[in-house]
Amino acid sequence: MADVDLSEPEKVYILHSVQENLREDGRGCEDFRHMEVETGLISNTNGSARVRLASTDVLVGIKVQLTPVDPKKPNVGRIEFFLDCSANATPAFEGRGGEGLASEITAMLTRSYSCFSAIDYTSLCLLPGQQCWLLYIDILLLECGGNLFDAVSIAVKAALFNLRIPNVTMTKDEGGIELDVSDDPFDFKRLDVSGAPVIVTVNKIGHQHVVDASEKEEACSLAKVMLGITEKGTVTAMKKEGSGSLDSESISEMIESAKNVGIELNKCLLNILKEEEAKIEEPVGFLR
Amino acid sequence: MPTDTRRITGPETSRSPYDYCQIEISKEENQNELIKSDKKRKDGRLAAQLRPIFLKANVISQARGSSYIEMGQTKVICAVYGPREVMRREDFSLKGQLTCDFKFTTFSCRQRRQHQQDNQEKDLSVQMLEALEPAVCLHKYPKSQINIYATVLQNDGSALSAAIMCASVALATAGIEMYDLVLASSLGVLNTVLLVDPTLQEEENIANETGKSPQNAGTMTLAFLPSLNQVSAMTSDGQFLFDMINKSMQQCIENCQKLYPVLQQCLVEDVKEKANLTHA
Amino acid sequence: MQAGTSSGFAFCLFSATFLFLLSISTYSLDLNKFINMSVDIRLAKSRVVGLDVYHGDDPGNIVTPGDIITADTGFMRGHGTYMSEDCLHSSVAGMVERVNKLVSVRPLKTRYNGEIGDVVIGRIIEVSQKKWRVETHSRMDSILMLSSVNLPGGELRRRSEEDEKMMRNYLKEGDLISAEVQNVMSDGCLSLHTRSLKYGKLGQGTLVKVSPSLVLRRKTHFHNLPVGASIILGNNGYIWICPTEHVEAGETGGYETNLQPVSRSEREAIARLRNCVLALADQNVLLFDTSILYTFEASQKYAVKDILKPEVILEVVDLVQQRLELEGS
Amino acid sequence: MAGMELLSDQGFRTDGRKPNELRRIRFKKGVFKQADGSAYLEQGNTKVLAAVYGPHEIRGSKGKALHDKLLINCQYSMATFSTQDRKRRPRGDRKSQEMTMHLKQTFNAVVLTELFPKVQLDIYVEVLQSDGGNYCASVNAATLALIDAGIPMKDYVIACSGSFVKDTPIVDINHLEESTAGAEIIVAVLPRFDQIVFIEMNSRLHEDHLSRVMDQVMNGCKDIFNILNQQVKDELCKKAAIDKLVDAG
Amino acid sequence: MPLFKTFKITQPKEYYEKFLEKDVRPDNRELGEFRPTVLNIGCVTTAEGSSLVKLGNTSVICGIKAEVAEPASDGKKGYLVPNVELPPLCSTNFKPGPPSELAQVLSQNMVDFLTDSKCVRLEDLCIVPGKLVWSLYIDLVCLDFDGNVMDACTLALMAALRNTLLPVVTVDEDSGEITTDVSIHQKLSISKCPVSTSFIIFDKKILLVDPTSEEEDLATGALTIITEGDNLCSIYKPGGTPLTDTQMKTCIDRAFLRGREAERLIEELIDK
Repeated sequence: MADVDLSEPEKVYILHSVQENLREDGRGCEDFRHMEVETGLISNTNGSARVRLASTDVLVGIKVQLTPVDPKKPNVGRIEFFLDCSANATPAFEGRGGEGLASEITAMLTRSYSCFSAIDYTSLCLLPGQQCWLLYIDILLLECGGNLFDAVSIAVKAALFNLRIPNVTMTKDEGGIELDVSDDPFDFKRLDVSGAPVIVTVNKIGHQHVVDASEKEEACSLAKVMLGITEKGTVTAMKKEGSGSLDSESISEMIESAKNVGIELNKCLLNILKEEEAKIEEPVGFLR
Repeated sequence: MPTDTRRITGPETSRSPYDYCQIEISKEENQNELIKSDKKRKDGRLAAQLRPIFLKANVISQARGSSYIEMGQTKVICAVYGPREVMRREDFSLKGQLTCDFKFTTFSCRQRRQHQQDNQEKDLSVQMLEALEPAVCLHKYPKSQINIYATVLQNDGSALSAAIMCASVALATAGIEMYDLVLASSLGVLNTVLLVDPTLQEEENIANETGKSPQNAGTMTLAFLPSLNQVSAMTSDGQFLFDMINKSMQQCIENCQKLYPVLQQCLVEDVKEKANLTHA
Repeated sequence: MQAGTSSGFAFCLFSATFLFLLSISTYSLDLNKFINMSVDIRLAKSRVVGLDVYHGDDPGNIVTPGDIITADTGFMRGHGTYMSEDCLHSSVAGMVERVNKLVSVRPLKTRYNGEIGDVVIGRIIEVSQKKWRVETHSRMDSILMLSSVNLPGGELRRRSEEDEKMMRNYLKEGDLISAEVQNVMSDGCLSLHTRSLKYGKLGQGTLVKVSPSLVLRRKTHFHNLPVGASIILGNNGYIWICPTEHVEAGETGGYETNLQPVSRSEREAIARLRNCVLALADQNVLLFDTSILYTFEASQKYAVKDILKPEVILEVVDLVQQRLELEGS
Repeated sequence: MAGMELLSDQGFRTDGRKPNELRRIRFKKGVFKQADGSAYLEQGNTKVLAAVYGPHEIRGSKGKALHDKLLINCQYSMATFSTQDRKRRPRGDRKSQEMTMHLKQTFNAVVLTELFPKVQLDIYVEVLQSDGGNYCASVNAATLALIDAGIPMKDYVIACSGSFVKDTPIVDINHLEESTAGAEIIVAVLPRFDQIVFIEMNSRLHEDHLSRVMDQVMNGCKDIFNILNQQVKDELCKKAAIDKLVDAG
Repeated sequence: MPLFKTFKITQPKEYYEKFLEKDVRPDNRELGEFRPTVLNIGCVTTAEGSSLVKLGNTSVICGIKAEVAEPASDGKKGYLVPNVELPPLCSTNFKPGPPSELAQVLSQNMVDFLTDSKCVRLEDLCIVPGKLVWSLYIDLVCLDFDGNVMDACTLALMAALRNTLLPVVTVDEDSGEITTDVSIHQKLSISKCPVSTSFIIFDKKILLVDPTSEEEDLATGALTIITEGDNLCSIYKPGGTPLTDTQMKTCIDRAFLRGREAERLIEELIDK
């Protein structure tokens, strides 16, 4: 990512600013930077969303595909995450340069969504024991401005909200059951995303912690805690990262912050997505 | 799956015979009952009871440090190589580098696993690294690399915890400078029941329950530096109601503290053994 | 009005408008205590934008790559131009500038093209034999020779082998410096010097990066702004905002940095300046002391963190432009 | 052709265009903050993002540096969701390697490389949605990104495609036309110098028809150039107006 | 550092020569002596068959996973899929990633070992002809690489095969439905017990059995002999120093001796 090799006094300045609850850009420790969301901007997909969090830019496209069920879980559909770090974000991602970061983010997403309550997996199963939907959730990381995990998870949830799964009619044949996927763009069903989590990353900086850290702040943090949090405040996955260790009290405080911010994020996101749904405007995409 | 030309390959597809087991319905109901009426678990333990641990250091002659751990039927072997010089110039840094490589052997689980490291193993490698890195004095090893390889010979639950502790002992026997030992403990949570050091079956039963009700159903693994009183890693899967996170965390820390003497004992014995050798 | 109780005697010297605006800022600060968390998600669709298309006149000096600037052979070709078929063409999109016989085209955005005497901010990226490599947003890393810096003990001191070994103690990787361009080599590489008390290692503060073409060339690029903070406008688009130091660098040669916590009022001024500079850059307005100060003033009715929001940026910058226009006419 | 008329009897194409009509072009320069230059461009349903980094020091081994001119490095990549059927990987396949090479050659012909010896310029193209004419949209977007980054160029490079259906040349062909029509011609030109820097033709086309198609495609390039240049100029005028305020003040 | 250690590191060959002059090896073994062999079976309960072999420091663990598959065209033969893993865990010689050349050679040796000795008849792995057969995935993981991995692998392989228990799988003739009964298990029928014995040639003349890793590094040639009861199964000599008839005879005699010892060891354990 951009220039994150900071000098000692710069780090001290950031450390103290977090201590004072007045961050470099004037935010408090639990403030998120402002964020813009748009859904349905890639017409080739069944669902898409773009999230821009300050200069972090994420585009998500979801495609659905019929596939045989996993014999171990015959009653549910599946999702698969794929993330590509575009070289547009930084030359360091050229070729296979972004693969390490990509697998870290997809691993966290997979864990957050592995909980059955995240989305209604049974509704993705068409014929128990035979056919189900496989959702390819493809993420494109276009620019990095800190707090990637959170931004990616918000974009994923928005794209799932936007997802339109074509309806399928089943006809019994002598050979078995034939599935016919509707090609009418208005003949679709939606997915209930009320249980879908967002990831909230809490960075420990000095003795305090912040949410939505900028790249500079991330460079000053030795340890962070990431949680997948639903609208109800349930935790669907948790992970501590970074080369530093934490004492248990600060972990408790950090996850408390994460919970509060997570609930708020989920609420705000759902509200704004519903608002967007009511509008009938052409998507603006990258043109504005 | 790309064909592997460097290994002997069998038939194109094959399936485990256990996929075709007939599950008796009455049995299934029982299966999800983790605690029987006599307040004991399937393997006879109480909810808060750890499995017996067998731990031995210096089991691999070629490695700088190594150890082997058994927690019930979970068996992990771990080797530490290095510090060795970093070859590629771009990788140079004043702080040493620690790498972790976590692998299940193909026969360690009920379902056969692949030879290549899969995503789960990669993820577990990273989690191991997260747990161990805060304990190693990496600044003492500039421009060098320390490699940790952990192989699970048999998985019967809590494999990550076992691997972390095994690696911690291996690092210590390798003479790598550390701030503290690393202990680890796993926990399964279902509704209000906390199962310490869960077996594979308990882990699977909990995974099957996640999300079926708005209750707790998940597993947590925590790594702990006992003398610094710091948590170096903490991960959870599945669904946790918020208050349960704190409770589980405390329970894990408590278990780690119980394990501390076991690791210390093992290292003391190792030192004694080495001393005997040099005297002889 | 309970203005000014908490912050800043620095404001006493200033006009009434300032005092008035200050009170609003303290008010919004109190508000922050009650809302200690904010999440702000909007729709991309509902973002306000300024005028999308320009409907004014073509000022006549706008060119794009390939345009013929002149067929007259009496001109010298400068940056952003090239000769082809006896005509001077533009190679970038920008505004034609003529200084005597020299014709050049200034693009909206470029990497930094250094000129002798420019003030730059840079970050040390490598310590090597007798020199530091410095990142200055030029196309090549810039060079700071050991012989081009003041060492502790005064200017006339001889540089010894000891100094060579101590180089990392003076400046190490990651450190920020202010410096002057001493020379531009034939391949475009810049050599820097810090042989003046105003240059040298930077302490606590915050770095903002903008396009170099947004920094207006002025007599001085160092400003102690009357708002409780200082700013260095590097010609290379790197802008350094820091607390105003009262004690000049003494015998340490400026290599020791003060790591004491910066006061809250200074911190707020720095944060506000930072957001103001970014707001101006976002709207492509040239940066110099006046434009920055005007923005600072115009932003007073908003809390510092609100200046990150697009609609606030638009409003504030618009006010600044009006004021500049008013004063210009 | 299976029941699909690429050109109706009334002379309209499947998407309602006339044979010589371009798809709607919309673009924005400077969509990213961290890149030196960037641009987003839509040609109908084909949507492309381009970013330019540099010129900067050679990344990786210094051995790649060219002693007398700029090293241009490109990467063409397609989002996995960009195509009708999901792509398994965004790059690394033969097609995108070839595209990367074409882009590199195209821009080597127009960037004034001799001005920047020993350094490197990165041009990254990301196709977000693909509906035919990926190369053309990529070239046009990258040109805009280069302009945004202030990289000296001899001229714009503009690319356009064309085909031949029912004895009629058509321009700026979409995916359907690409996959069902016979020949496809792709041309990249320097519009003000009328120079062709890249040309590719696949499938067979009668010699007599070639010049007709070429004429149409060259016209298409001119039209695209005018659209792009007008907006680039407008934006500059706006900026000039803002600067004038400051100069006055 | 003690003097003898310095000698060993700087001039390993000369160091060995000094010992071998007196017909003894640095680890106190005679030239024809094996290191202590430890065999353990059934140590991994998730595998259908398993074993752990230690030859001095060298240790190899073998796990067999059985799966069911459709047979190849001829319809009756099952599959045996042996693979040797030399993970970076076992020695500094190996890096993470695809199998090293040595691992590939050893895997192929295991295939040859199984086919040459015919100790498992592939027809015995048939469940329903033409429909379903067993596929035994035999994975040998080296945990400590201190020479003579070949003999450790073959011993582990045989012990694990003898230890293998398969659940009973039946196929319903009408519906083709497969059912597994885990309450009954059956053993593999293994009629033979081939054993391999490896030698190295030191300094083009001296033969050493069961070499350590150090000895292998100094070897000018190697030889592996596989015996089965009183039969000679195969002799494998990948180049190197040529051997005289008498030397070969000595080796074969030694191999038969070892073969009987190893066979006895396995029998004893299985009987327990």
